[in-house]
Amino acid sequence: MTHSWSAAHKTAVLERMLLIRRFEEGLVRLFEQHAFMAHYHLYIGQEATGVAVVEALSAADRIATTHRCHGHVLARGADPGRALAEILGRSTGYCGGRGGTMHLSVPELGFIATSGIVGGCIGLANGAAFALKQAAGDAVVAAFFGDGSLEEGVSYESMNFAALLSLPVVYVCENNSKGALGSVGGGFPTSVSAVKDLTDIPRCFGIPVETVDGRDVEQVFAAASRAVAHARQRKGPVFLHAVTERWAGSQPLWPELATGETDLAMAWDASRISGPHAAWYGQHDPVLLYARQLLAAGVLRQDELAAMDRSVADRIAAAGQFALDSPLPPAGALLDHVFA
Amino acid sequence: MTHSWSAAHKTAVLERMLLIRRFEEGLVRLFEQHAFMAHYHLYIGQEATGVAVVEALSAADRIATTHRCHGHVLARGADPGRALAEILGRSTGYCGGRGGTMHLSVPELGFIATSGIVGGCIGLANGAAFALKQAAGDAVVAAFFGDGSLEEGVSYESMNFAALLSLPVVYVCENNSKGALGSVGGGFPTSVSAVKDLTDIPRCFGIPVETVDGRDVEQVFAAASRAVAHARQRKGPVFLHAVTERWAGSQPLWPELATGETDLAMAWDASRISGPHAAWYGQHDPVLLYARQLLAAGVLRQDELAAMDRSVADRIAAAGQFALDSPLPPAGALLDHVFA
Amino acid sequence: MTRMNYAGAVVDVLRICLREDPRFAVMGNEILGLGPERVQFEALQQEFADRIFFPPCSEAAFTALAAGAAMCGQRIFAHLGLGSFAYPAFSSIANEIAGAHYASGGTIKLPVVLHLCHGVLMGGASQHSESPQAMFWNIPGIEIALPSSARQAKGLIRTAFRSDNPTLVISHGMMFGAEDDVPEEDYAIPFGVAEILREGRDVTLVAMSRTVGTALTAAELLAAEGIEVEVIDPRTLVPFDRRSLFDSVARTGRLVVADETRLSCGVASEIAAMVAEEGFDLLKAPIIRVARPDAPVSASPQQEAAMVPTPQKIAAAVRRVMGHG
Amino acid sequence: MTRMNYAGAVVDVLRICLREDPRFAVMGNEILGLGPERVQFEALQQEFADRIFFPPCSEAAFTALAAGAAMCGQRIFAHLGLGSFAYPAFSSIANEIAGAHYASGGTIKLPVVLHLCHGVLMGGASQHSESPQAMFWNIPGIEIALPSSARQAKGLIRTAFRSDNPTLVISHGMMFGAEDDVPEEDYAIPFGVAEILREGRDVTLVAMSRTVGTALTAAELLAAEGIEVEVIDPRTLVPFDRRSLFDSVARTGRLVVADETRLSCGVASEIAAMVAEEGFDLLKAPIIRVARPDAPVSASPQQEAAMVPTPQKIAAAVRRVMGHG
Ligand SMILES: Cc1ncc(C[n+]2csc(CCOP(=O)(O)OP(=O)(O)O)c2C)c(N)n1
Ligand SMILES: Cc1ncc(C[n+]2csc(CCOP(=O)(O)OP(=O)(O)O)c2C)c(N)n1
Ligand SMILES: [Mg+2]
Ligand SMILES: [Mg+2]
Repeated sequence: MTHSWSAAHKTAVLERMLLIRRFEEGLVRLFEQHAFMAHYHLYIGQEATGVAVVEALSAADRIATTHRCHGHVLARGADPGRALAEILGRSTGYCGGRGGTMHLSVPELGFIATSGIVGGCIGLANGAAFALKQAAGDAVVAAFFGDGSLEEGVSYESMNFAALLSLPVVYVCENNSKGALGSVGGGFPTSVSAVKDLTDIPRCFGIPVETVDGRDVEQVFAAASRAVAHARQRKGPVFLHAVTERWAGSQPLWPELATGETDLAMAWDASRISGPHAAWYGQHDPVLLYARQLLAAGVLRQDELAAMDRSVADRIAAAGQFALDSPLPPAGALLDHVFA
Repeated sequence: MTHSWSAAHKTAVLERMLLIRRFEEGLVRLFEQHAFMAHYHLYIGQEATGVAVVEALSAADRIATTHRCHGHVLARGADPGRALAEILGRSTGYCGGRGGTMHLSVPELGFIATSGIVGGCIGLANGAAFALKQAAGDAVVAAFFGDGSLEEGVSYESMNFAALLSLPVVYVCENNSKGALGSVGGGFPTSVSAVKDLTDIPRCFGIPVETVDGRDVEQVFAAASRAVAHARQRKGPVFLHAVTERWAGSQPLWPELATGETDLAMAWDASRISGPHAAWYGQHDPVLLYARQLLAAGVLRQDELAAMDRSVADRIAAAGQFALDSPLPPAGALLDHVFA
Repeated sequence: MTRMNYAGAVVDVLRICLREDPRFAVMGNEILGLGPERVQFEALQQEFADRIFFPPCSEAAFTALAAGAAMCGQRIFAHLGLGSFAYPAFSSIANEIAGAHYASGGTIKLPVVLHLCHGVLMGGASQHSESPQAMFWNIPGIEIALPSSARQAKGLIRTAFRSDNPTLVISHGMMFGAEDDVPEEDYAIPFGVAEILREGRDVTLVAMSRTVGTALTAAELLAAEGIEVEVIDPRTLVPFDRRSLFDSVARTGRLVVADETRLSCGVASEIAAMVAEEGFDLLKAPIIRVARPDAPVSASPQQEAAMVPTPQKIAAAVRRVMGHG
Repeated sequence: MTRMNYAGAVVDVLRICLREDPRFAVMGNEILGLGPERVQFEALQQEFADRIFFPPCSEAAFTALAAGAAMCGQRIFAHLGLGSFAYPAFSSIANEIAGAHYASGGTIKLPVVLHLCHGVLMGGASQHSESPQAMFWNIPGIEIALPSSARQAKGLIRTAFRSDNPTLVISHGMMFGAEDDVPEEDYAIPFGVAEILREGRDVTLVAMSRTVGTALTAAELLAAEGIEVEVIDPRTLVPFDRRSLFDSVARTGRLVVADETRLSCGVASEIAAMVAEEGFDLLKAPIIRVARPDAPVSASPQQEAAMVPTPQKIAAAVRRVMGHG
């Protein structure tokens, strides 16, 4: 599985990562304006993983995701306006506003139901893989979940069953717990595991594994492509372990723009990097990392990058306005969609 | 952890194993006489494991067990009469007849609630270990469960938690699925696992493991003693994997005396061994194996063994009579013990 | 019409569905219970070996798998086992299955068929005797069918198979041997339509699943005393045929509900509450529930027998409402 | 008396219990919810660092652990999280905890305290808004307390701590900031004793948990119209104070039950069924339930708001029964 992205493609990939970043930053602002009230989770710091894995998929493939789903949906090409509208509970949202941040899902892009229950999506992903295997074709399923999912028993049961049935599913464990505080530290509960290397878990069911640096979009893409090919060839499930540094803004229970709105100039001007989050800006932020890489490789110029950022910002601003202008579904329609 | 049993002790161990065997054989007869109606599970073929592990425990230690619990309770010294009475739902039973075969439990002998839910006892055992760890002393918990328990998610969750909290629990996985038919073959559902070596599971949580031949009572005792010592020294959980051949009578959904009432003479007279179960009599039956060993070592004589068998048979006959003579608890007491 | 037991009817309808839809799969262990009828399943095993799956003892995972497959248009008949074994799968059912269509704004469909066995068995004791249907009725988004005969089993499972919604078919674990006249042809019994098994002017007696038989026996006893009981079987809890219930109560003015779920927050409670709310003016007497007492099930036979509605208990309840008003 | 919020009362009583019993432990994440009051927990964390455990995201396992510890005489306050997170632990609760004392013929005691947060939150949507108490009422063997104020939280948790039975204390996830006058001293509120929060001759209005406040507001609205409502808070579902309920209905002849569990097989259904069965002759009017509609919760604010009982809905129900009989 070799890959080589064209310059244009690399630029498009960076743009998608940036879109996710600006979307999430915009969402914090909308929350601060009380445009929605729900407990929510941001994809900042994990953009490279989601975008790369989705890049490795085809249109017929299916995707399962969790409470931290915004990035996956956008990576797959969802309209930021309809995604924001969903989070704001508007009727123009992808689920008519009924799903919100936890259940953001776009069936027409291959998503199955998004579950906010830790471990919930893994069993569902198995089912999608079972259906795809029974049907003709070579489609596969990618299941995105956090490291915390490996504390829920259903995840183990599901890996065992997938291995037994040789299901075409790529488990993408987004391990963002490096440096996380967890409940002990008063932060978001995450990773309380005795397992030293999380890939030992799938390995014990005979599932092939690969650990990648989740901040490096091209590395993730290469590994994801191998994993997807394995599943596509009907060789059974694969486990991709993408490790990222926990973003400071996702440490507390409620997200905060701890690192501010991303100053993209840090990609070309190292003098702007300082303060308590210097390591983040310099080494962990996947958007800045890829931007730096493309600048260094001459794929992009500084002014092009700035222009890209302006255009992304405009899209997000328009998306926010679209969401805010959209109507709420009426209380009277409460009982719609309980049953098909 | 060395051990050396005296000749008298070895004889007592064999007698206990034989007691379990005759108890279970008697139970089949009681079932055939419609003395009870419940779906039930026999410990035949696993006597060496239960007796050896219980031998390695002290009086203050606690025990958790499953649907296949009869042998554990008897190994710990329960009265066969009260145990049979419990299985027959009589008020003289250890649980006043309310628990039956699935929930046979003897708190005064250190048993915690017996669970008939696959995987159910592992989490409860953790709790007992938690309590023992918080209390003074060096008591430990032994949790007996079948290989099928490792298909239930709660077992994985529990091993993780025990490893994290370094709980003094000895997990005793009685793997009786070697050669089992399972549902596919129309038999009892058992072991549907992609894990090639079940000890890989505890290992991945950093739990020390040991696999032993579950038919060999002295081998199991040696390993169990090491495991118990580990937990007693507060070094955390241990996983003992005791492998036995599935007894033909436990292949179908409902137990059958497939191998007949054990002819103890097969211990000294090989010419009696023949037919479809020859391998069982010759190599897998833990009672015959140990009897042969003690005869060969001169610990016991043939006539002593025969006398032991008669005395055990008498005890079981008396126990059966006691159970049958005992009253059923009245329907009117139905609501007793819903609450303490 | 053929004489057929409940197990045979389940096999019959599964065969029809398996033949009709080449992707339809059946997953589970002991789908026809632990009794002698369990071997009737072998016919399916032979004909459809590649579409019969014996899952690991992982109820949460295989229930979720069946749900995920349904989201991708593949229908699975997933047998969870006894009511108690549905509890490890409770999150898969209540969290993942029930609300998925709703939370997606109707964009995701989830036509999975779940099946389980409920009821007091012989010696099931505290962990093998559950009748969890009331809990599931408290979870919106799942259709619930409770066949009371072989004929109903065939027709209701057929409807479950055709539904676009998740459906839960609950068989009584002691009913697989119950014989009935079953039409040979393919037929479906619509959900949300009650069956009146016996007409009567004096008291409306609602029962489901195995308790229907008990209720009919009670009705015979009472008829001998001159009390005419109308026996109604709702057949599905969700959707519930309120119309038939209220029409009957309008005729009789009296209601007894007999059911094997436990008293508190049980199925009988809901039916009683419905009528106390919307049919109060029709009532001449209290609504009596004959349900399972609020206790775990004892392994001891006399105590176990006292858990279930009997013709005597039902008849006593009917006499009580007849003496009233 | 001190002015204290609900979170403070929980901290207060846990501190009393932790000081009293050196083996008592507290286990769980976000025990005081996700709101600003959550930081009040830090006081306990500091004083009892070695007895506060943050378990992995393994609800089934840590619930079972708490149960097993209780079997060996060590009591744990185990916080399961939201109602939905109790579902992965459902087997631990329904299969392992509820029946253990019974199946052991009373020889094993299981004094575990389970705690969870129920209710429609802000944007909880379909998986973070559950009120599962009716399902637990359907499982005999567990005592269930639903504090409706800081004062009740302190007194009821104290009783749970002293009980020999498994207890389930259910707090509303939106109530941690609600202030109340709370006695400073140690006190226990007995289980099975309702509290009459307002007397009134016309209608008995039963409410629990957060809905008590809503009911009191409704009662004020109605008083202005000359309708005197008696507001009763049972405080515990198990044991249930039938006496206080029936006495009140005997005085008023009318019953409305307002509750946040869902309509079908919900808490209101059980209370209605009880009275339709044993208090029928006291009734002058239908029993109206003001409950959560039978639907998952939408993430959209207007639809979410329409899920819960409001003073207006309760008042309308009361007016309806007043216009009757
Ligand atoms: C069954 C269940 N228990 C608890 C929670 C509360 N919860 C939400 S997110 C979360 C942490 C999940 O960690 P991880 O899977 O690593 O995802 P991350 O948020 O780190 O991306 C928890 C415990 C839940 N949603 N579901
Ligand atoms: C949660 C649950 N699912 C299914 C069952 C039905 N069941 C009873 S025993 C058993 C097989 C267990 O196998 P194993 O743990 O290896 O024990 P063994 O009977 O082989 O000793 C099953 C599936 C159950 N009791 N509990
Ligand atoms: Mg994480
Ligand atoms: Mg086994």
